[in-house]
Amino acid sequence: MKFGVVVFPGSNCDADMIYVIESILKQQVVRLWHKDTDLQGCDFIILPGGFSYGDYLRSGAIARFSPIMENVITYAEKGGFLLGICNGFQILCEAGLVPGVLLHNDNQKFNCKNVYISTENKNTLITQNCLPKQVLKIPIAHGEGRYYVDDNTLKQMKQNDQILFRYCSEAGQLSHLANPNGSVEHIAGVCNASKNIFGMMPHPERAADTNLGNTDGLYIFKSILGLVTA
Amino acid sequence: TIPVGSPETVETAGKLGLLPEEYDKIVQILNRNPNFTELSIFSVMWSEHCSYKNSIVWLKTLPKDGARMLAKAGEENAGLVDIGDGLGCAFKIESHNHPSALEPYQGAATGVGGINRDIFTMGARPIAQLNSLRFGNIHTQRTQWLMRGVVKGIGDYGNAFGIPTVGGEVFFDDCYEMNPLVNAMSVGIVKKGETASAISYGVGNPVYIVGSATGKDGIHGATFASADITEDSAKDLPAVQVGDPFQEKLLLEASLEVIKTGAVIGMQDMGAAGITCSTSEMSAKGEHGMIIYLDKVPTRQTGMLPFEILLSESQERMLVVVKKGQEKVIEAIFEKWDLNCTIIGEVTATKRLEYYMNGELVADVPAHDLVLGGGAPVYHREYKEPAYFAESKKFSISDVQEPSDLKEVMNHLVKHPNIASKRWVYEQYDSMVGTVNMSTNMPAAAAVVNLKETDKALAISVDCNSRYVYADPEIGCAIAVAEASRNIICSGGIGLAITNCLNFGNPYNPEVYWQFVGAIQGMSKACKKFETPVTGGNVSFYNQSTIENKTEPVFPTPTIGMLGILDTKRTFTGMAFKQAGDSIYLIGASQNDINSSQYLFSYIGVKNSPAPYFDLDKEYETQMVLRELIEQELILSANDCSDGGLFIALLESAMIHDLGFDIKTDK
Amino acid sequence: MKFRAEIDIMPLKALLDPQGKAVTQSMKNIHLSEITNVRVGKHISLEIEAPDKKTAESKVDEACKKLLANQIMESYVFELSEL
Amino acid sequence: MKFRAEIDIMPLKALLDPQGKAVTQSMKNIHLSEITNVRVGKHISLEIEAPDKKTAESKVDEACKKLLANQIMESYVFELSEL
Repeated sequence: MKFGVVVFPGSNCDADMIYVIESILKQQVVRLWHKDTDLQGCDFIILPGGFSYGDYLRSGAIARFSPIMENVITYAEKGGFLLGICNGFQILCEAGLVPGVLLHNDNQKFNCKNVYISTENKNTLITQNCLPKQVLKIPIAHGEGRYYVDDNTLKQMKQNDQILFRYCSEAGQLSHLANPNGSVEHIAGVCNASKNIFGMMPHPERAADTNLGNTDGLYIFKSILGLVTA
Repeated sequence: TIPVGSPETVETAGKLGLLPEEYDKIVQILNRNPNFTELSIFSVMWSEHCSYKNSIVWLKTLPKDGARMLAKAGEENAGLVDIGDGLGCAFKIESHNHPSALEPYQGAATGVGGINRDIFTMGARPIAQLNSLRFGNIHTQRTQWLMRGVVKGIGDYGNAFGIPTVGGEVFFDDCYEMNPLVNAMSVGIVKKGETASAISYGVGNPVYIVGSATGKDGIHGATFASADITEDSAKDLPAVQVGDPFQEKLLLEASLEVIKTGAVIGMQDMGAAGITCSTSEMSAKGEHGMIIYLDKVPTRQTGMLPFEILLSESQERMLVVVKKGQEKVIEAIFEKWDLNCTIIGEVTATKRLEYYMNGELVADVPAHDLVLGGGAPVYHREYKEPAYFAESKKFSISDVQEPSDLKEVMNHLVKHPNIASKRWVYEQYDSMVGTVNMSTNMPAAAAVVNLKETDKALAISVDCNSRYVYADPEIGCAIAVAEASRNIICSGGIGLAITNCLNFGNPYNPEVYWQFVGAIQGMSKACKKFETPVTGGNVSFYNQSTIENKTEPVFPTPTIGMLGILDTKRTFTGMAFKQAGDSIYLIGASQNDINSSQYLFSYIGVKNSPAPYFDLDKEYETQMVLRELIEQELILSANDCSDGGLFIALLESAMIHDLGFDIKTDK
Repeated sequence: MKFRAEIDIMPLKALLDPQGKAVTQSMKNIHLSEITNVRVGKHISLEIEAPDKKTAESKVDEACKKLLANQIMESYVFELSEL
Repeated sequence: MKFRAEIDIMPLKALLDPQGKAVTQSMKNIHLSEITNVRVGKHISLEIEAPDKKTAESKVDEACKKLLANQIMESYVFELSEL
């Protein structure tokens, strides 16, 4: 399986993502430089975390118009698999590839810590292998992660099972206390209607190295590998 | 040829912070009177901030040598230590106190930017940051305004730049009310042989300025750092420096790429005194000169005068000297990263700096006479023991009645801002980017950072209890070094070397200088004992505040940043109790001593007491015993007793996994 | 011809505006509790080269729709003046 | 009487405006390179209860100086209208 990690000048989690895919999962991965247009025949493309263009104006607003993104959008609209994490999720929203928008956290502060997320929909490419573990401990690090979408779009998303993850307590309970940024219905990750474009605020690549004492993120990566190589 | 511009007088020199005898020395060096541009150059280069003129005499007495030293203190922008596996580690700590006192957000943010540039200008990629913050009383609006701004500034800059903040400390005392301390530390890794040096040689080699455009930011920033902060200083506020973390990220990636091409002769970041400092220091070190065309410098504002371009402290800029003929190689890389990259002059053999503006020579000065270790003045300051020192000796523990309600005492300590959790601060920092922070899921006494693709890890600690240093500078500073080492030992590492950020009051005040000298002597003893040489750092004087014309210095604060190594990750040791039933040991003899403790200072209210009991040899032995226990994998966790004493240390270890502890005392 | 545009971009009223709420809250701390309903948005100024005012107007509108404002969460208004 | 204030807070011209710079550069990507010199600041709207316009004006000015604008970095202008 060939992975492609898009590198914007302000990305800083691209190296972390490539380390997990290459050194931990032993998979092929290429860097897709924001000024290029060739997607090098990747099967799975990732928009990593970071501050793409310094995140001025709105997080991800400027990155959305970089040369590489034009081709990434067409690739995804034709059904190509695309995962946006944190800043990557913000870029997906700005590009309209997934519904909704990511606003400033309700406590008006950047927030970096471990949180717990429950996997809501088990039959998508990135969640189908999370069966044995309903609740995953995955770190977040963002200042604009409050997911918002209007009510009737939310209703459609629920009918079409597009909610991937919700913030919850360690025991899996949904509560205001467990919601780090005020996201509507504690949403932490969603996908598009045809379930090939995924966005999530938590960083699975930061929970994949045994040296760091938490590998819950591997469930998500193994899900991705699981379907295609099975 | 004589530069344009009328010769300047000793009065103007005074306005620029130069003493009359310093003006005479300039006239002697130039054997003519300097014009305004030249006088401005000397004023920033001979400011306390750049020349260390009132501290270099004592800094030289610090131990600098060690088997692992790749670059000795003062030689490069940051210390460089050999950590094995063909890798070098560059690390340094610096202060941005005065800018943060007036504009906390940008002051702190540009402090983070500056310290990281010192690291990557040597070719090292920063992998971890720490910071040491000191504020006044947490209940005042001023402190809350300063703290919100400083923490958000550090967070926004560091998070966007993409380097994890893995450790640090926050301390509150009324003495810092007007003049907070913001010390930022950065640690980077470089393959041996791929380092860059801050040097310039090779006649005809092009000199580039790269990165942000130049504006009127922080003019006289360098002398500004050495100026007093008085109650109404907000009025005469010079321009504030604004940080652009996105530009810094581009500069980091581009700089590391150009160094690898081998086309770079030397590189230095633009810190205080901007172009003046980088051109003169690099030239003096390479014993060459430069011709610089100031009109070629890309400026952000129109009509800037020569001295403004020379002194501007606009952020995110570097000076790069490139091998003749390699211009295209360099320019392509900066083009890739969308950065300005402009030739502004070339290297000459004259050992002098000739600055031109639109074809006119505006300044002609010798490089050597400008720089620290060259012609910059060196002063011996007198020092005198302050009255409070003898006064503090009068205190004895027998003066204090043991309180009846110990629970209330513990409640006071647990809630005290110096001891309570700092989560409100560090959760605003990205501590996990780079996926190297091993302390996230296993907290340890020091910050432990994984060295990917090796079996090693780094252990880093920033420490200074400035109340101890106030009580006795020599003992207090030795304790700061010992505490940093203790934290590293507790986490399974061993200390290699230190950097220091020396925050003191006015050096012309003999009682302040007594504190400075004592701290240096204590630091020397401890560094020799722990075999952790000093790789460099920063001196920040004039940390004080003047209210109703009474000047009070802050506590003497020699912040110590210690770098340690875990030769194998096997010895990584957390500080959390693991499970019920494990036995708890206290290593080292306890003393009947509450001197300068948080309990005595804030609960009992005795403000003036001696420094705590401290025996350097016993401290070293105790640490080596613990190291042996960890080497032989005989213990599950270790934590050091510091602020708040034994009870707080036990509480910290218990709370992580919601466990308790049952302690028997001799009563 | 050269024009200057002054653009105001405000969060949609329906949206929770924690920043506006926080600022309203802190008005009390500075004894200005008679100030209420504070809303915080962006003000953007720019210059545009265009043959006439109508073209300038449509270009600025395009910039707002495409980049400067995100219409899921913000509304925008702007004024154009000749330089 | 009730008034509404519309306040524009912009970074001082002399200071670096990283945000304005980044947005100006990205205009090329959306084929609007005729747009230049973008500057990004804050637009704040608020309501104020005051006996007359003059008092309202001085109160809003006080709010700007004390809280809304950081005068070291920003300048402010505002318009007042009766509700």
